[in-house]
Amino acid sequence: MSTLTLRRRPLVLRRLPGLQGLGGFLLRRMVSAVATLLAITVIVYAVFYIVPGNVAQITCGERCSPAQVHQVAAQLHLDDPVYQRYWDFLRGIVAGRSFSTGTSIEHCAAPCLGLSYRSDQQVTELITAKLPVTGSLALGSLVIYLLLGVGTGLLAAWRRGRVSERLLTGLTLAGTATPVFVIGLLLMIVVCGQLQWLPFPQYVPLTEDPEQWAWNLLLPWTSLALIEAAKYARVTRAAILETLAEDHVRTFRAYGLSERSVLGRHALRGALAPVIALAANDFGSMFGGAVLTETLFGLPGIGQALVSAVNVADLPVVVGMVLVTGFFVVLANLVADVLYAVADRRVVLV
Amino acid sequence: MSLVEVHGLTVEYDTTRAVDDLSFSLNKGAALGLVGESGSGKSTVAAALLGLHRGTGARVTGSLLVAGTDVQRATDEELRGLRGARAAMVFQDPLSSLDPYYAVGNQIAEVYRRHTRAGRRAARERALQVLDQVGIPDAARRARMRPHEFSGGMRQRALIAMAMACEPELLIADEPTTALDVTVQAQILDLLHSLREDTGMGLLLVTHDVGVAAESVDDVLVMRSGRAVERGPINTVLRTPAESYTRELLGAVPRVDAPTAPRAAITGDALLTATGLRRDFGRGRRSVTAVDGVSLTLHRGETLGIVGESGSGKTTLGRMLVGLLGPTAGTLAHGAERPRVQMVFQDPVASLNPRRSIGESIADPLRAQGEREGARLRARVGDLLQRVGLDPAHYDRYPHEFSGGQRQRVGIARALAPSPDLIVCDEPVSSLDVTTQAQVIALLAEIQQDLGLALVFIAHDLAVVRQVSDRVAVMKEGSVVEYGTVEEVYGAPRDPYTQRLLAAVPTLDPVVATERRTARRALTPTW
Amino acid sequence: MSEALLPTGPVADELQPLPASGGRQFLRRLRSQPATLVAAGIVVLLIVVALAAPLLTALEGQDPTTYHPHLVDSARGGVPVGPLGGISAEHWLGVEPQTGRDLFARLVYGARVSLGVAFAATFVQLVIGLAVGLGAGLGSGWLDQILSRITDIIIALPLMIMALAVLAIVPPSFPRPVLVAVIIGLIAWGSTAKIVRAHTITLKQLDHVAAARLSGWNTWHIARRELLPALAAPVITYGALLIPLNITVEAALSFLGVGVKPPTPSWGQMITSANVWYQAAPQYLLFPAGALFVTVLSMTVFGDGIRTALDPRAASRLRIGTGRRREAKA
Amino acid sequence: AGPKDKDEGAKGTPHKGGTLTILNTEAQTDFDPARLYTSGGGNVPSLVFRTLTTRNRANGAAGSKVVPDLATDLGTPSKNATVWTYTLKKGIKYEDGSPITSADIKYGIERSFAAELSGGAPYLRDWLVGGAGYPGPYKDKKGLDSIETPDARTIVFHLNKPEGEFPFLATQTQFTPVPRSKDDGTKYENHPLSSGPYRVISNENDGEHLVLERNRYWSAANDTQRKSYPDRIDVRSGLDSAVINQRLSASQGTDAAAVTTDTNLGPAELAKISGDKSLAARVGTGHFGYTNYLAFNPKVKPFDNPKVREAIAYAIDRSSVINAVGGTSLAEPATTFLPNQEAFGYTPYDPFPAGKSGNPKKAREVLAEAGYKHGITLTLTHANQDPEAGPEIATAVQDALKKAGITVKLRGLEINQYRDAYKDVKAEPGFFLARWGADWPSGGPFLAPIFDGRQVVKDGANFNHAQLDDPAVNKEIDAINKLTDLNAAAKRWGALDKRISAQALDVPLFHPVYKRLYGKDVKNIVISNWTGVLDVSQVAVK
Ligand SMILES: Nc1ncnc2c1ncn2[C@@H]1O[C@H](COP(=O)(O)OP(=O)(O)OP(=O)(O)O)[C@@H](O)[C@H]1O
Ligand SMILES: Nc1ncnc2c1ncn2[C@@H]1O[C@H](COP(=O)(O)OP(=O)(O)OP(=O)(O)O)[C@@H](O)[C@H]1O
Ligand SMILES: [Mg+2]
Ligand SMILES: [Mg+2]
Repeated sequence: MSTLTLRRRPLVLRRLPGLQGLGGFLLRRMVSAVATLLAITVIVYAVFYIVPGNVAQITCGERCSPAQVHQVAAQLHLDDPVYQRYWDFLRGIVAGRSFSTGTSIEHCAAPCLGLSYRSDQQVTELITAKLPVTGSLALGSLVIYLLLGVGTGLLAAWRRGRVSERLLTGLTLAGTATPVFVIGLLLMIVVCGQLQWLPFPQYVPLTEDPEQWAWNLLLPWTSLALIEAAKYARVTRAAILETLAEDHVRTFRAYGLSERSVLGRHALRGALAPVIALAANDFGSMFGGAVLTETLFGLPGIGQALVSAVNVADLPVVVGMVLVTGFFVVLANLVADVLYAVADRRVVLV
Repeated sequence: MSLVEVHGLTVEYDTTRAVDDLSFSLNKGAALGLVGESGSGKSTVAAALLGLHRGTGARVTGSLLVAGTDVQRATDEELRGLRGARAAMVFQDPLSSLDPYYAVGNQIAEVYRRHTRAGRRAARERALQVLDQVGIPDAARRARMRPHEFSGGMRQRALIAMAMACEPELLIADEPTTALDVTVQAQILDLLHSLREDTGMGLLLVTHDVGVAAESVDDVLVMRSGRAVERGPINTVLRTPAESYTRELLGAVPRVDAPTAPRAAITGDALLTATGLRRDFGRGRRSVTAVDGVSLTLHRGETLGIVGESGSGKTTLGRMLVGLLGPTAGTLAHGAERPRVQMVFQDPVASLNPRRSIGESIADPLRAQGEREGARLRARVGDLLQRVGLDPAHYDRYPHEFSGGQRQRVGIARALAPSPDLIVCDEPVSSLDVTTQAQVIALLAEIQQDLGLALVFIAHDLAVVRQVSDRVAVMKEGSVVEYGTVEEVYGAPRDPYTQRLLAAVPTLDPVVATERRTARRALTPTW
Repeated sequence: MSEALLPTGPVADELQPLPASGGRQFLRRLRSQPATLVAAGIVVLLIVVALAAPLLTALEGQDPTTYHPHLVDSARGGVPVGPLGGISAEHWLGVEPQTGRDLFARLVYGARVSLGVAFAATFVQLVIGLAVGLGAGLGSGWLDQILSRITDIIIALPLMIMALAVLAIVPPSFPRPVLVAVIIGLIAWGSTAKIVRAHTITLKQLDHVAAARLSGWNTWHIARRELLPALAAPVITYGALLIPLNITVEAALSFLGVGVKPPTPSWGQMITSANVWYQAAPQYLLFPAGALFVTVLSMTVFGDGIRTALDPRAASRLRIGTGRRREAKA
Repeated sequence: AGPKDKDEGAKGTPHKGGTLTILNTEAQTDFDPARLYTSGGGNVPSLVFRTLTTRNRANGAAGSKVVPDLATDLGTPSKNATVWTYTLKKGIKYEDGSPITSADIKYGIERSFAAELSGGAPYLRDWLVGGAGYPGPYKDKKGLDSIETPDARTIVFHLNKPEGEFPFLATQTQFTPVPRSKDDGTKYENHPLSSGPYRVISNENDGEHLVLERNRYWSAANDTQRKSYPDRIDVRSGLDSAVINQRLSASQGTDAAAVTTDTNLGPAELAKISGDKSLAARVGTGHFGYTNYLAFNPKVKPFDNPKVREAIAYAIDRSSVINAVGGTSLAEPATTFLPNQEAFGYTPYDPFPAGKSGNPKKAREVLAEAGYKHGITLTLTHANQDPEAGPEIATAVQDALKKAGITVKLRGLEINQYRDAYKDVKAEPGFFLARWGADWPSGGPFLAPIFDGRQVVKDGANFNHAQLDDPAVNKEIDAINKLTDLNAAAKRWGALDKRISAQALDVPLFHPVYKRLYGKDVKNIVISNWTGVLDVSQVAVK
């Protein structure tokens, strides 16, 4: 079983430091991750195979003649049976592939995810170009919404049931209830347009200018954070209330600790597990799911590229990018499990 | 001057009056035992002393003066100043009373810093000091461990260390040894005693076990239904009890040395035969062998007692016998018919669904047997409740509304409900006061007579096991080190471990207790 | 799984109503929370408004699709003429820019779609999530393996992309709101399943579950009677979060052009198109956004209340040892 | 703050230097002259790629003229306009200093036939002798015989039918020279060899971010069209249209020297700008030859009945359709199929007058004549997400026809599905939203693909939605194509348009108007009727 089990057997002296057996755990997870990713590619291939739209015509252009369309179809191997195409795709990942640029043969080294129908770029190159953007977006917003969400969750748990808590909840929920393109645009209009506090976001690579990188991403981060924070606030609040009912919290109250340290140190710590799990999921899905944020802020990331690839039926790009986003989801969950075991030593990695 | 001055204390929960017009006082450096049956309000009194009811919806009236603080009138801040600093509490359940996420040493240091403004380093040193003081070996290393890496006894010690950290004037210990086996229990009680001698703090020991009180306190207050029944020096109360209730209480205390009624010879046919039962947990290097090569036979109508220290595999064996755990190796054979089995679980908190009323929980196995008629169910459950000494009107109450002992009785009622062939009782009476304990034991015996059921009786209280069992198995580190009839095991124990266990049993005679303590102190502790 | 299940007896398993007393207690606990009651009232009101949309618009004398070109200023991009976006006795909340369609009518009809889609999608998510999570948590090794892998796959598939693809596959004659709800439900149940599975694994190790097993109940009964009630708390909390998320997912799908189709209004769609109008015609954004906000807030408060009321311990556990202000009330 | 000196603002004197930023929604993909499908050489592409001829960079109608670029003149027709001969200017060079030859132009055209480099316009394939079956130079090394290069400065084209508008075609980027030695197939787009005033410094992610800088070897002496004031051009794309307009209106930092080539002002923004004089002064208005219309497939019932089509034409409410796309400043009502510009031969007519907001009464009458006294239910097919064929217009049509007793059911398709459907004669819906834009400002590329019976494509992309195959129409198209006098041709296109309109094969809805904001430092705004948007080769930022 490749998951976590929290053993709740008291009265037991267990000399099992949480991270023992990490190697075996990672190996097992790796195998299942590969299987998961393989399944994802099959699903995406199958789904996009049925999606209507004459791929050759779309790729060739509106006014291509039937003869040209046939040429393009042959060029892209669209006439091959779907299993053949899938097999070629798999082979490309393991052994690389070769493509004709017309004047020469281009080798796409393993792991080769194929060539974009639309731009003839190697999908792996495309992904490497876009990954830093999406990664920056995901990572930065993760930090902000964790701080914001867990913070307000803590505050909400502290003021539970009071008017101030309802207000706080209302504020954070306003974020959840508003689509990102509304929050983002309003923020941009006000912060960049009217107040001119920040530049209109424009991606600057971290390696180029870290300071500009951060300033330009601040708004996208904040917009995402405002939306996600409520979820974390809710989960944190619920988990804290759950922990507050536990006996060890009573101990610290009985030892004169203030409500603040009871909440901030003891109850919050117990709330970490669900927050970590949630953050892992969100962080992973951010790689494929920040479509709207990327579109709105003009960040050339994976999500935006994915949507446009879907629109022009660029199957290699779609499959490649879904595979990569899937990879990050799986990775994030794996990291979460390990973090979880570090945070709570009672957890045994199985 | 008195350390604790309680006057007319009344505590009311939603529907119950847990403490009713109670008054007592405790002088500096003195030790008071609070004894009484389960549910008599002992824990409630303890909690009230620290003002722990504040804000919970419980109504507290009367005056409480603790270490110079008027608990009823104090501000939150004043109350926090009292808690832990001048009056510290050791809770009834040591196992869940520490934060699982932080190192034990840090938790103690945190409490110390809260009250002393000591620096980080000083606090850590103090933590090591108190851990050492309560006899945790290799304190420097242990302080960095998390609670789950401690054994039950060590955790109890850690809690006492936390209480000691700020050198309180008053220590409130609520059933500090209930969950521990006798050897560890003896160690803890000895520890409390020596701490009191060394630091001169006052002790309020809450217990249902008169034996425990006898070993540790000067004065005793007997409670019943929230009221004081009798109060006096421990010697007087134990030797010449004034109240009939006290007499009853004392009379019910089982003694290891008391003569037992000869039990009828075992005639029933074999219900279960276990051969070479073994159970491992975890795999690879991390695996733990909880039970190792246990073979035994259970007959209809007999009672098998299982004793042994914490972690010796008693519960694991019990769970295998009822089929809740599959054995890693060995077989479990049964006669022609598969016996119907039930279990009374060790942890009364976890064994009841907190979202269902206790009546529903007890009715559950009956429902499973096909009984659907509401009125009949209610009647049957009411009957069972009464038999375990609970009020049938409590059908609709939820587990959290009961005291520890009451919950355990609910568990027994549920196990009895479907009239099984075998009940494995895992520490069924460990948190019951002696009178209730006697009732429950009598009840089990009666039902065993009526139905001819077999019992497996897991307990750390050697006297109780002796009282109820036909045969006894002594477990240590997963194996049965001694197995035989009660007479054989208690009369002529062969294994040194069994001998040690018997020596640690508390006695009702304070004088004897002191003698034994000195004797024990001569030996190096073996935790 | 290490714990062997006992053979189950020949026990008929019928649905039993919650014991009356339990239900009554639940209601009593619910009633003792005024905020929850207010929230519940708002939720009910919203549902009534959605259901009675035709009636309400008839009362106003408008419908959600008729254009009123004369009510918008074509030369200025189609901004509504008149004060406050054309609020008048005929048009209670003014009209939509560009088309002049009645905003009130669109808002109440939009409630139908948005609430309908969100509730239905959440329902599908919770049902699948519960089934898969319970199955994985309780099932034997291989069942857990299979269900967990499927969950992993579902989580790893990007929602928007799959929705785009699937919505393109299904013929346009299929009713859109239903489709959108089903798709969101079918693609986004992964995290619910994970949460349920984790809770199930913790819960099933508790002794009261073992006790139920010893009583002879089968796994299904145990799942229903012992686990489900305990799962209700996290699931309700999560469900209350899912509803607004699903409303915004529908809006996002509209943004990408695959949501509910015009002229059918939905709140998400209204907010999406009103977005750029916030300076020229603020009420166009404020009304649907406000409606959505009130919905989300009341759903959450209501969810909290139910969760609290479901837990018999809640009354005494929620307020352990906090200040004395509360005591006066209690 | 008011203007500091008179050089401020759009009216100021342009100077060389600075960086022009272009903020776009769509990436400049396929930056390869073979693959681009542009009108008049495109906006950004024409900064890098020079062609035989190009559009006249002038405001308004004057901008609809075609003028020589690499060639010395608009070409010499012979053999009844089936042979066109061009001579290249002297001293024209690539960015590496090497000379541009006629062979390179021939090669550039040939490679546009390669399947690897698909995407361009269909005319070369249809017009050049042997074009239809030519697979491009990678597969067929021999080359196209119908293009001759007798010497390095002369190039001769042999067409399979008379085409008086060949000079227009020669503006397209396929006529850009590409030296065979520099061709690296699909990779060429990353660093295409510049013949224009700017060269590509970097092309990130298929045109997402393009940086152009001056080409030292370009000389204004032999290029009268391109002004090339800025030193550097920074094209950023993938931006949200609302954000682009916000940035241009805020106009801070680099955005002060920014323009957009693909993003219109939206209705909400127009509503706001209409109250802000300083902003309104920074809006460029342009007209591009373009018509949005309702298309019928008369092979599908009940649209085979001309009366049904007429009834719809009478019922249509153009003002609500126009409101749906942003009001009168973003669209002008259309009653003719040809755009309302002289270059197209615009001849006003309105065969089924519907007034400003429809004539439901007349529509009902006509409908009754058609046999539908009690109304009729129709299905209108549209795209789900498309500003021009999307649900906004569809619902406006739906609402307008309701008044005439016509119940319209909407069938929204995903964009690819929609395109596949309406271009496939077998799947073509009976009634759908369509639009047509001019490849160059003339009636030819407007009417021929839509109404020429020989252009009905049975097994591919068909644009003759009515599948009209009228010998008289076909004959007239052939006759006009022979004319090399473009003014004379324009008149006859207009007349043909009017003649076809009587059949009610479509209902013209509107001609879009482009309203584009530009940054406050942008000067020398030139908006021709050819492109309708400000010409980036003309603007200055200093
Ligand atoms: N939170 C509560 N709500 C309602 N009733 C309660 C609560 N806590 C305790 N009680 C009731 O108050 C009475 C006294 O409980 P208390 O825990 O003080 O007993 P105790 O003497 O410590 O018993 P035990 O020895 O079993 O621990 C019991 O009848 C119990 O049912
Ligand atoms: N679920 C489990 N996973 C891993 N180890 C376990 C598990 N249950 C029990 N053990 C181990 O098995 C050993 C025996 O435990 P068991 O609970 O049977 O002891 P016990 O004799 O009942 O102790 P106590 O008197 O404290 O209840 C312990 O060392 C414990 O660590
Ligand atoms: Mg107690
Ligand atoms: Mg045990």
